[in-house]
Amino acid sequence: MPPESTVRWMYQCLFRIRFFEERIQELAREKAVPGYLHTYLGSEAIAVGVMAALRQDDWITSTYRSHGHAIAKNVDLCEIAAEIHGRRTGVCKGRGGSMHISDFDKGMLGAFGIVAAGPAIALGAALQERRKGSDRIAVSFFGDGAVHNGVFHEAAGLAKLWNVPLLLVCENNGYAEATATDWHLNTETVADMMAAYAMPARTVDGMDMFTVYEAASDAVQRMRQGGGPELIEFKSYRFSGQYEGDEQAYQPPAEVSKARARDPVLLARNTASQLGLGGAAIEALEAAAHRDVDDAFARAAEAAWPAPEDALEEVYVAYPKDRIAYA
Amino acid sequence: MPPESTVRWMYQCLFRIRFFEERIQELAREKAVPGYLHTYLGSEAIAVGVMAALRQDDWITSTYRSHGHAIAKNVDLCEIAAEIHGRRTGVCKGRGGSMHISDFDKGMLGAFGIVAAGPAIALGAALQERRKGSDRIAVSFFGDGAVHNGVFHEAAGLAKLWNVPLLLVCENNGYAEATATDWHLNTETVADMMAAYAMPARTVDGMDMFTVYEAASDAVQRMRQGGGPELIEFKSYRFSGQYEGDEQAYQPPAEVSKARARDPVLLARNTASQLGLGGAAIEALEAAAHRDVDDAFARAAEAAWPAPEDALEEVYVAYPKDRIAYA
Amino acid sequence: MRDLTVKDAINEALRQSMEADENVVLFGEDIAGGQGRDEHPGAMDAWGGPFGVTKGLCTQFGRDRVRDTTIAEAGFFGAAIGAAMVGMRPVCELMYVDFAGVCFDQMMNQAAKMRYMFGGKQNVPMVMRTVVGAGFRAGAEHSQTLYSLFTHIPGLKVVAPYSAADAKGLLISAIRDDDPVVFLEHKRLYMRAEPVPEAAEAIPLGKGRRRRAGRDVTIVAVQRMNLFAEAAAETLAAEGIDVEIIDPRTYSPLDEEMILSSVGKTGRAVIVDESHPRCSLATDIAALIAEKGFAGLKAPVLKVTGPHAPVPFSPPMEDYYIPSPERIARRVREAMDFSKRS
Amino acid sequence: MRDLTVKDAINEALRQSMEADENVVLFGEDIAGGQGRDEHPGAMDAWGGPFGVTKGLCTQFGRDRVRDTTIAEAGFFGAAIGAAMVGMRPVCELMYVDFAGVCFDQMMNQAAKMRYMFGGKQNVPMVMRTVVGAGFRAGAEHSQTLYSLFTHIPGLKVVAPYSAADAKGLLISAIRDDDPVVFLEHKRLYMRAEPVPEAAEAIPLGKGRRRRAGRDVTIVAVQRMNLFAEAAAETLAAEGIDVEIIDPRTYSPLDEEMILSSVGKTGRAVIVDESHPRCSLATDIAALIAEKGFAGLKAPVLKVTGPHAPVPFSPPMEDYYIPSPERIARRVREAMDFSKRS
Ligand SMILES: Cc1ncc(C[n+]2csc(CCOP(=O)(O)OP(=O)(O)O)c2C)c(N)n1
Ligand SMILES: Cc1ncc(C[n+]2csc(CCOP(=O)(O)OP(=O)(O)O)c2C)c(N)n1
Ligand SMILES: [Mg+2]
Ligand SMILES: [Mg+2]
Repeated sequence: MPPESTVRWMYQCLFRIRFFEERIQELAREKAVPGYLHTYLGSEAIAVGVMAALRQDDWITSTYRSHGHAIAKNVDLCEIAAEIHGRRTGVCKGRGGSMHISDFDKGMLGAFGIVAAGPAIALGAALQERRKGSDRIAVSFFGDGAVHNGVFHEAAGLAKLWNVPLLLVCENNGYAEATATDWHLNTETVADMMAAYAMPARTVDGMDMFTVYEAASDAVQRMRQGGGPELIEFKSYRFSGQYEGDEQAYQPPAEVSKARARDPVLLARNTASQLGLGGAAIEALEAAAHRDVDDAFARAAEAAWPAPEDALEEVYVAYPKDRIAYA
Repeated sequence: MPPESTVRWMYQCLFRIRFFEERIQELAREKAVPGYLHTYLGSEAIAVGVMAALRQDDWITSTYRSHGHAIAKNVDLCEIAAEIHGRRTGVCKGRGGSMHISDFDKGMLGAFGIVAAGPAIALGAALQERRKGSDRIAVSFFGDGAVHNGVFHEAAGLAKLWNVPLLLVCENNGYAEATATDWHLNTETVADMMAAYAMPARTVDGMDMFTVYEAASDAVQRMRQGGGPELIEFKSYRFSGQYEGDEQAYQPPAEVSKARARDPVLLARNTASQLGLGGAAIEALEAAAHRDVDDAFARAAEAAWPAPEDALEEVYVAYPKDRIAYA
Repeated sequence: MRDLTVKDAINEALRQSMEADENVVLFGEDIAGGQGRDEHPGAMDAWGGPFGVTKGLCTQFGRDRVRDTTIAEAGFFGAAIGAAMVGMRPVCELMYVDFAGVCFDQMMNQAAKMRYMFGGKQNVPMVMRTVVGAGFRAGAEHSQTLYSLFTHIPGLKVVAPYSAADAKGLLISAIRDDDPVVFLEHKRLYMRAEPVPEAAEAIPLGKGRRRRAGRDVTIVAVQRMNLFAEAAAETLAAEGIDVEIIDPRTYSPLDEEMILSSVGKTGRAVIVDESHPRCSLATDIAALIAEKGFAGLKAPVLKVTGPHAPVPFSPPMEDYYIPSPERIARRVREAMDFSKRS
Repeated sequence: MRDLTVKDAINEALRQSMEADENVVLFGEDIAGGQGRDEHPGAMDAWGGPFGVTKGLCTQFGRDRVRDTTIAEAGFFGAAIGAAMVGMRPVCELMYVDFAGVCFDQMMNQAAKMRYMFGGKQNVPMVMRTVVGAGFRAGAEHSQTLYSLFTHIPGLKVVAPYSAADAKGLLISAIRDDDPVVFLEHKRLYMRAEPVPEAAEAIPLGKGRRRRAGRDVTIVAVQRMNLFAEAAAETLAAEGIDVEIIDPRTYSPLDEEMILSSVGKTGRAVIVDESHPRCSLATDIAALIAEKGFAGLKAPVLKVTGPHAPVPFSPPMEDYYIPSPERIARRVREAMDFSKRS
């Protein structure tokens, strides 16, 4: 079990992600935010449990389904909300949007729209940290669908060859878009695939944030002490559609309700009292999370838009200005 | 054991490849042919054994190390020699060269300069043959170095998912360029890697052409009867450099002589008498192969060059001619 | 003729092509959807791709011919190439053109070069269907056009239709074509409707279309930019400037004659392409005019393009990013003013 | 100053950069060689890449800084990007530019876009070194240039040196640069020697070089084409045609001023680029001149390029394929004749 302060943080974080994503769904229904929206509903325990096992200065990579990772990496909630709203105060100054919520200052290397782009990038950070003699590690989050993409394999193979502290976190949420994971995998589990690289790999429940925490902590500890890469496959379920607007027609109701019975927020609430967090304490944490989310979106919705010409900024560190604009 | 006519063909083919490649080495030393030259010395038994298990109408893909595969797929020897010489009578009309010896009419889908490009292409042919209800299969030849490239994994995964008759033949010749295979693999064998796709895979001696034949035949038979993809890793040794001109400084002499003790031509010669091919029969086959190779190169060296403007032909099936040339 | 949207016109072209030839087979990620849940009634054709373009085809033709793949673009584009050589006519969907980087080798080095490199014995009759364009608030990795990457590569044909009728007729041609064709669909055009012939009528590749006749300035507009060029032309007409609009439709091969004859008449050219400016279709067409149409030019060959920057997400920035009718009109006036000056 | 070949100048730039900054790390396939056989005396530095460009560096800096990789370009280019963001300055070798298709996503969507897309907080100070060019009898998959693919992408810088001194100075700049840089080396130039400064002197990116001063026609020559442009200029000088040669050296950013001021003086331009013609550097530069240099033009903007075909293997075809001094001279004469006619 994590230390008490971490436990509190985990609950706070879990509630924040859940309420944040529920708000996103509302906003999507109202068409109040632009662009594609991929929520993290159902996988909250993974981001929370893994990040609880990390330090702030560890590196992660995320995906287009980036809100949960960013929140758990302590990126400012209002900056996330503002980014999704496309405002100048957004964490990416409005240039990224929902699919690209990333804050380098908080240890995020990026949130990629290209499936499977992250592992190789995290690999490089892990290599450089090891070269420098630091004990920072790198964690790459990706989905079950990503394991078919070639660059995932290239990164896994190099990570093992270089023996660098890269934790590959596969969020197996049962689907890649509208394709079921039990169909698209040739093996029983994603963890089985790592035999190709003689890489330690496990399949672990991804619904209970403490189980996630334990599995991640073990691996992280080995890596801090010089260990090489590992993969953990966390099994969760995608409660939302692939993106907001997806009707989920392909998800059988029985399957959904079975998964909902193990909703990570439900499980966490059930465990709380054993952890000395009584009903009141949990209610207070929930209320605070609601307030934080309300506040973040309220401020985001009122934040200033970027200037149109900001489209031309920060393409390069240095480049002739008049070569960016064109006529 | 293959039928007697096949045995004769195997010896003929083995000798042809060996003598052909030795001739290439001479020509390279004399700088008598243009371009990069990658010989197949040391892996002859693989092409011979696998092709003996195939029909002429099965499909294969090859690599930049393509001479051996082409010879074993019964591509005209003189057309191969002429292609290497860059002549109009070359199998690719002089547009391909040594790295791209391929004859579609003989069942070659291509010989690719891009490492690991072949398996996906063979996969597609296997799929279409199965769709058509034919029992033609597809075989992709590639090196041990290719197994780290992402597209190899994508092809293997799809082949298993689609359950198509694709035989993946990994020629493990101990090196990928100047990098030793025992260093670059994370696993003991390439076959081990296929666990990622739950694909049947074996590691087999690649020096004895009859051992190769047996392994390939077994797999081919399963596929003809509706079986799915398999991988066979054949262990051979690269007697030559990565390309002609490579000094092989990185190959320890003890390793080379150990491998040479199991030279596929040596092994084949040793087995011959047991197969009813006495000294005279083998000598006759060798002499014939020498003659064939001599003849092929003699004719190739005298063949006409392509016209310079042939550079502009056959880019497309149909395209405005004046849009190819440009000024 | 009934009105069809671009999206439905493409669906119809696919359907008719599949009805006509059983070797036409689709590959892509969730081009049907629901793979692995076939027993569940909602699964079949749950998606039809992210824009629903292929919806219904799996119900009609089955999973063998509408093949949902894993997220392995290099693998399934490679497979399409191999299949095409032995009799299939695969139509492969790359979900967004932005993902071209993960399977560019297949298109550039295999599909495009095999016929040539192996001596002309084999063909690769495949189509890459993919989605391009900004304006969807989809950010830097789902908004590119990348027309020029494909057009640069010999061996590929490149088509980018603007209208629904063109989309249908050109896709039919692309599928029947014996060369590999990259067929680029603009996400902001999918819902535009116009009358589309019911029959499977092919429109030949390589022929442009004059969308508006005019005397003073030729606008060559790339795909969605036809919409904005038309708007600009209306504004300019009110000012007495008579604009001709050429939609090349096919970019490889390019209908050079149509462009040159129009510029020969007007003496002025403005090329409009939402792509990044460098080594783009815009520079390609401008260079053509500067070389073969020079004698008749009364003004510099002007361009309106996106900036040399990735596509930003936020609406005000993205709107600024995309060439607007106003910017187009301004450039046309510049072309007019120049010739008055000189 | 001693004479150095382009190859040795690049080796020296790498060595000096590595001496100056321990975060400069090389990645590539057999850029050292012999990995796995370190106990064998011949193994270390057995290769130095296929052209021996990096030879000796592993002996000096060890395997941690000269990292032989597996054949996993997407993987190690991705890794270089991640490493670059956290303090490394990776210089990654892509053995031939023809392999760009297997790692194009890393360059186009990650290296190029991350700074912009994630709000300017991170840089990707990496270099892709790669080998381009025809003329080596290496066939369609080892002879391309692909300059324009990289130049099209905002976020990348693109450098293609002709001479040894430029190669050294520009590579030093590329490594010191905080943006991702694609550094293209021409295989047919590696063995050309000229005096090269001993010190690690940077040549700024974005500045062209006037290689020859002349009055009548400006030739803008891309990389190896400078050699042939010079030969053509000599021939033409004998005919009384005075040619100016501009070598842009850097293609993104491009030294537009130098090109425009030269054409402003001569009134005639011929762009020479061995690449395929469509959406190429040649069209890019031609379009620049047609727009911003139009007023001074006395003749069409002409180009000499390779054909719209893959690169063939056989010598007579490949020689025909590559722009020759004769073809360049012919185009220059055409430019002269045109202005006389009109
Ligand atoms: C290279 C690439 N191909 C396709 C896509 C389109 N796409 C976006 S998300 C997705 C499914 C990913 O599934 P999974 O990895 O399981 O992650 P999840 O969305 O379930 O979290 C696909 C195919 C993409 N973004 N990048
Ligand atoms: C994508 C790609 N990367 C790199 C190369 C350069 N290259 C050519 S052969 C080779 C080694 C291949 O080794 P292996 O697969 O073991 O085959 P072998 O040459 O031993 O037959 C490499 C790296 C290439 N051709 N394609
Ligand atoms: Mg998933
Ligand atoms: Mg090998």
